[in-house]
Amino acid sequence: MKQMKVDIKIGERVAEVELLERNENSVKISIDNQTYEIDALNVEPNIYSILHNNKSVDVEVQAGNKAKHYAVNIGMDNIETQVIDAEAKYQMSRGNGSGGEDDNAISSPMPGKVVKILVAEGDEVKAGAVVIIISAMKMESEYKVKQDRKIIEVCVSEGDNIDSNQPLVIVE
Amino acid sequence: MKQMKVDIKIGERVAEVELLERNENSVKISIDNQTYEIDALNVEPNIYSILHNNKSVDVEVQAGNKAKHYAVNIGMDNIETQVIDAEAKYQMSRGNGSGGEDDNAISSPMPGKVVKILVAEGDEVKAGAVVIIISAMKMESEYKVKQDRKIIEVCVSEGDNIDSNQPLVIVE
Amino acid sequence: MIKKILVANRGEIAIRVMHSCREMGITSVAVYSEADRNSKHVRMADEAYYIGPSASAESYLVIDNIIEAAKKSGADAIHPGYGFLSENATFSDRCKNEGITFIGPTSEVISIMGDKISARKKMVKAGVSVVPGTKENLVSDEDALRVVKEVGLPVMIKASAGGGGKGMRLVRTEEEIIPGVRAAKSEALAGFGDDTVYVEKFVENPHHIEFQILGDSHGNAVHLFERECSVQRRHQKVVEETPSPIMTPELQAKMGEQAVMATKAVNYVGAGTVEFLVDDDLNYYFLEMNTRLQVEHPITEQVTGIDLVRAQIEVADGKEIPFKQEDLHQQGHAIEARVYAEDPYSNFMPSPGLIQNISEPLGPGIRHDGYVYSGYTIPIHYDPMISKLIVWGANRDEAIDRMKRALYSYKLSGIKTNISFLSRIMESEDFAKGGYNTNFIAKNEDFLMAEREIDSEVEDMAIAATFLAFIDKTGIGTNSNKEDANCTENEWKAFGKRRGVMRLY
Amino acid sequence: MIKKILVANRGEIAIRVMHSCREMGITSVAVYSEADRNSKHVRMADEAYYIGPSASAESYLVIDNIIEAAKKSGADAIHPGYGFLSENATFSDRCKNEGITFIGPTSEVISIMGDKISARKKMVKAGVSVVPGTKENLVSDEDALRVVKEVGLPVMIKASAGGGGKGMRLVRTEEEIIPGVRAAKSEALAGFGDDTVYVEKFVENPHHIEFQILGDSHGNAVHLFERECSVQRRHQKVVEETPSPIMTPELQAKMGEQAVMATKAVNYVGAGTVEFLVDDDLNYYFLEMNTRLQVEHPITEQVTGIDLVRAQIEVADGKEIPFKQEDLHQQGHAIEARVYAEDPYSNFMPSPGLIQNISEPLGPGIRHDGYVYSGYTIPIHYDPMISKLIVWGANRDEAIDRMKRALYSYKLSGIKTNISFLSRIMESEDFAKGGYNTNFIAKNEDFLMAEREIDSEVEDMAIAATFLAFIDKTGIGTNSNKEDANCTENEWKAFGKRRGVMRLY
Repeated sequence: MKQMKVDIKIGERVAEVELLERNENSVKISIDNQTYEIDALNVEPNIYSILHNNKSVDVEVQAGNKAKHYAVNIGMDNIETQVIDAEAKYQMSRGNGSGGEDDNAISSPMPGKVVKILVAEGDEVKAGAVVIIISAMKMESEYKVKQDRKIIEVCVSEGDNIDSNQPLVIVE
Repeated sequence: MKQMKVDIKIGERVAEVELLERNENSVKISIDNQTYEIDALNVEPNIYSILHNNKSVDVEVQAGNKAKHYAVNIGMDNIETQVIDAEAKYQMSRGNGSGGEDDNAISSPMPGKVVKILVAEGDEVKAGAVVIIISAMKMESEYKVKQDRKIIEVCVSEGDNIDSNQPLVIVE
Repeated sequence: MIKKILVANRGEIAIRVMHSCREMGITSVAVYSEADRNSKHVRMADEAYYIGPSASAESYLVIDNIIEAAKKSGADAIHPGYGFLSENATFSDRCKNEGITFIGPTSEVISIMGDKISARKKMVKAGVSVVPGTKENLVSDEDALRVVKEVGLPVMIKASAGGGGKGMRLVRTEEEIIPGVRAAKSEALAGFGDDTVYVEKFVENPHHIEFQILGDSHGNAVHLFERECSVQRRHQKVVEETPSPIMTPELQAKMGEQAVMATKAVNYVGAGTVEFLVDDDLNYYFLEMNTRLQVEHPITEQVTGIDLVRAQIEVADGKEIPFKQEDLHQQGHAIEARVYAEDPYSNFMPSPGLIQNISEPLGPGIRHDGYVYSGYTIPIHYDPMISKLIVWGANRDEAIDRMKRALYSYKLSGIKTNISFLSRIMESEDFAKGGYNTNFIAKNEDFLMAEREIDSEVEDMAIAATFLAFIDKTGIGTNSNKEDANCTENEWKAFGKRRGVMRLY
Repeated sequence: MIKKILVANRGEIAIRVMHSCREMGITSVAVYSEADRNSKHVRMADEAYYIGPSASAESYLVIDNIIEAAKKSGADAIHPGYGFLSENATFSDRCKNEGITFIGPTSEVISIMGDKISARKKMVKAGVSVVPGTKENLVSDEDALRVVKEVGLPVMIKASAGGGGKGMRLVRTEEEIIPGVRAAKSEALAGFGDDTVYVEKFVENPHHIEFQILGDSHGNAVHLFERECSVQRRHQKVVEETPSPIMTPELQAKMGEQAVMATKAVNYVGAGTVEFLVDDDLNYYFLEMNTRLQVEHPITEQVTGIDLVRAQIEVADGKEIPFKQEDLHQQGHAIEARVYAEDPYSNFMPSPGLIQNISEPLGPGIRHDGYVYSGYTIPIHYDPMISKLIVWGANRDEAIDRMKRALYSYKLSGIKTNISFLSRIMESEDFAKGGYNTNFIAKNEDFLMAEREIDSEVEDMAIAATFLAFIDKTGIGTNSNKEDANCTENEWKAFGKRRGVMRLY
């Protein structure tokens, strides 16, 4: 048993979470110093059936787009969470943390096809300029720079099929 | 590519099967010297979508109770198959083959609960004698010996929950 | 007003009840045994309470534990489902004494209708047709001949103190009367120390037809038409349909009226079923009353449009039935097929175990009431019913064709099921014709149990797929072929790789 | 007689058509593009033919490829589904010339009804109400004032040569007439080199109500009542219901009669839809005719009990419609909700990708027409619709409650969906009241798009589950914690182990 305590980010909140005891599906856990005794059974891959004070809830935890990011589904709620363990804290202290790497790469949150590239390597573009247009499922989306930027690299070509979160254009 | 040719048993038939070519889901295969060119795509775990002469069929192949035995589901048909590769042939030649090991162990094809054990170690029982009674889902099943036998070992106790195909009573 | 219901059951019926609770804005409370922690009814409920070890005698049948869970949860009503405590008069009474609404009839009604003799008496008094017979003891041979002639052959001679088939004799011809009565009497004397025997009409290969009824606490009662339940194996229903293929408007009106009479005779509050035996000449006889929701209630819901669980909850809550007899109509035709975890080809041996893949039928006219999921292990402790496929069609032929499609499309692997057997029932000429009775399965056994002939091309595809599964699993025929039981490549990842060609972006 | 049908489509509608084929004993033939080899419609069909690369312009829209597949397979009919080639006159003609039955109207009918001007003329001639207006050119200001007064405010000034919203002016008040006409004329002249403009009545926030019709080759035509389709986002229907909450028996009779008149006016053979705009005063105007099966056809099937695909196939096969207008009735209430792979909270951006877990709603009154499965990757090339949830209830309130339950129970993870948005529609007061029109989504945007408030206990359970998933995955907090990307322990085995406590035998 290595590490039993991490931070978990949910919206703006960062909760301190600690495992106090675990015996099969009986789990004793502390969340922001509140102790929960829950019955959490992994009933299907990525799905926990949780009973807490006899309330029954299915919680699905899918891996998110980045390491240690999760998409959590409970009832009609879809919530994003992030585990911040010692390693993540170290990465963040070195500026490699979450949110950092995206700033100089333009990417699409969905897979799709490159319709048009409006910039070339070396271009200087103004804030709000459209850089690339991606289409998926009959709908086109434009991706813009938020500030004045210089284009360092264009990683894709028109007509390419792209993955979600793949770097498309690198800006300075 | 190690071994491309095996025998496959289906009912009473033992077919010689050889892989001739495979490129992604395009498969060229010989079954009893008849060549099939099929498009076989692993669409879900254990399920192949096969197109053969444009006929479309989903084939599910689940691992069976013994090594290299399979339960195959096609349409409304449920078929049992068995792969006999070099290793299996070797085992069979040494008398450890399929079907052999069950003869001196009485087991149940379904999981259940031991209701009653009617024999003890060392007993000599007559052909047709009931040895053990197993219950599952409100139904009791009696297991008998087919020939006169001596009881070598009783592996379970009354009230035990048992797995399918677990040895219950060993006979000589 | 009922705001929270504890469902004292498991499996598909617990889930069925919870559906109506959710639609009515009622909080649902599950109870579960040790074996059922991962059961879908626990996962779907708003709350769940542990009530004991796996054996139902130690959990689902323990009144104290269920009442305790109801009190802890603050449930104001208990729905018993079917089976378990659903027809237990003591339980109904206990709920009443604890101030919890029992969604079902009073203990008095359960007691009267649960006992065949008292139910028969009550029904005779209410004017309901029962199986003809007398309670007169046959002392002399002359008595025997006279009474049997009154009732009409064939008859069953039954020991008054009897049970379990002892002291019973079927008499078909006049010559058999005296020997039959004597044999029954001597068997009865030996078995029960009492040689009193009486005569009842024997209904040969009857149709088993039941009427859905509903009564409220304001004295209203209606019937929701019949269900034909003659496809039975060892007295266990397998397929049900409505309307019954042998039903006529006149017969329906008469039997419906009798069902309502039966309901009113006991001031019945709730949903129930009046079962009849019907012979080939359309004579009908009251058999028994089930004082609970039936497994096969969905076919009635499909043709009448009435949510029976909602109706149960409403009348239990003191409301009037929200419709009148004349508002009710049967529209189209519905069939239910019960899917069991069993092997029809090994004497219907139960087949609990781990469910691998499930694929449920979609599209028009199909309803599916089930409880299992991929990765779920069906426990050994309870009933082997997995789910119920219910189809609706504009007419009987369309419903049968739809059921064939539903069964064909319903894939459930990892365990043995009776899906193929059910499909055979749908394919049988005798079922298609519709005049079948409770002898159906015995009569058609050869056809129903015949091995399916496997097309040689299908066989070759089975071989091909086996071969591919074998080489894909072992890695033979690919670049990598190391295999280690404790350290194989992640199965899904491997699956993803094999499927790589399809990731087109 | 039709014995084999090629379905020139993909996704849920291809599967929907195949359901009826199977029930009718008709062999089904799928066609598929490169991206669709693993699509469910290919797996469910009896036969499947490859017809080209992923882009629909190179596959599903290529008439030659589809005809070639039909000829190779020996199909005697083609069902086009909706979208793709379903309203393509050339395709209908080509089928005819190749001796293949096109399950849909003739090219002539498609052409007439596909063009708004010719459709309007045909309808006016047949006596069907169209949006009032004139085709008179407004030359002078006097003309403009006179004509607008004739038609009645508000009006839309439209350029005769116009399109795409250019040369159009909405005029609400008398003062706006002359400036409006002048502006439209100058914009028309600049845009199309022609300043001809005309006047049409402007229907403010109309209700979009359509009638399902069916015609056969023997001159019979019936309507199967209306569908209310006013819940639209960017002219895309999201939720449909029948009956329409604003319908009255009188209005239904009148509009139904007009729909049948429209059908007969073009000797329509097949299933089709006559769309109307209806204002809040229940004035109705013919909008257009869809000469194909609609996405929302299931709600009509649920309340009438008619299998529309079966009916399409029968009339295409030369048979008479097997029912008369007076046989048709609406029973109960049906609602359809379209489930899309999209993120409602990021401007409805499409969200193709890998489906992880799916759990479909079960039980009474729920129909599910879909095509995806767990492990399937939704391709980027086609429509983002995943499936349609269709519910039936004895009345509108019951149907709404049932749809809420269906949406709540429908779990689909791995991609973003609009399920929560659909649920919000069901929860909105405006929908519950039922008087809504096409302005519904804009009007209720704040409510529909509001972030769901997350209960603090729910949030803590999300945190707890995240934590458990994290430690279960990495092995931290357990005895083993080695992790190797290429050689992790089999995921299902690990899952089995964690679940070990539940294997109770």
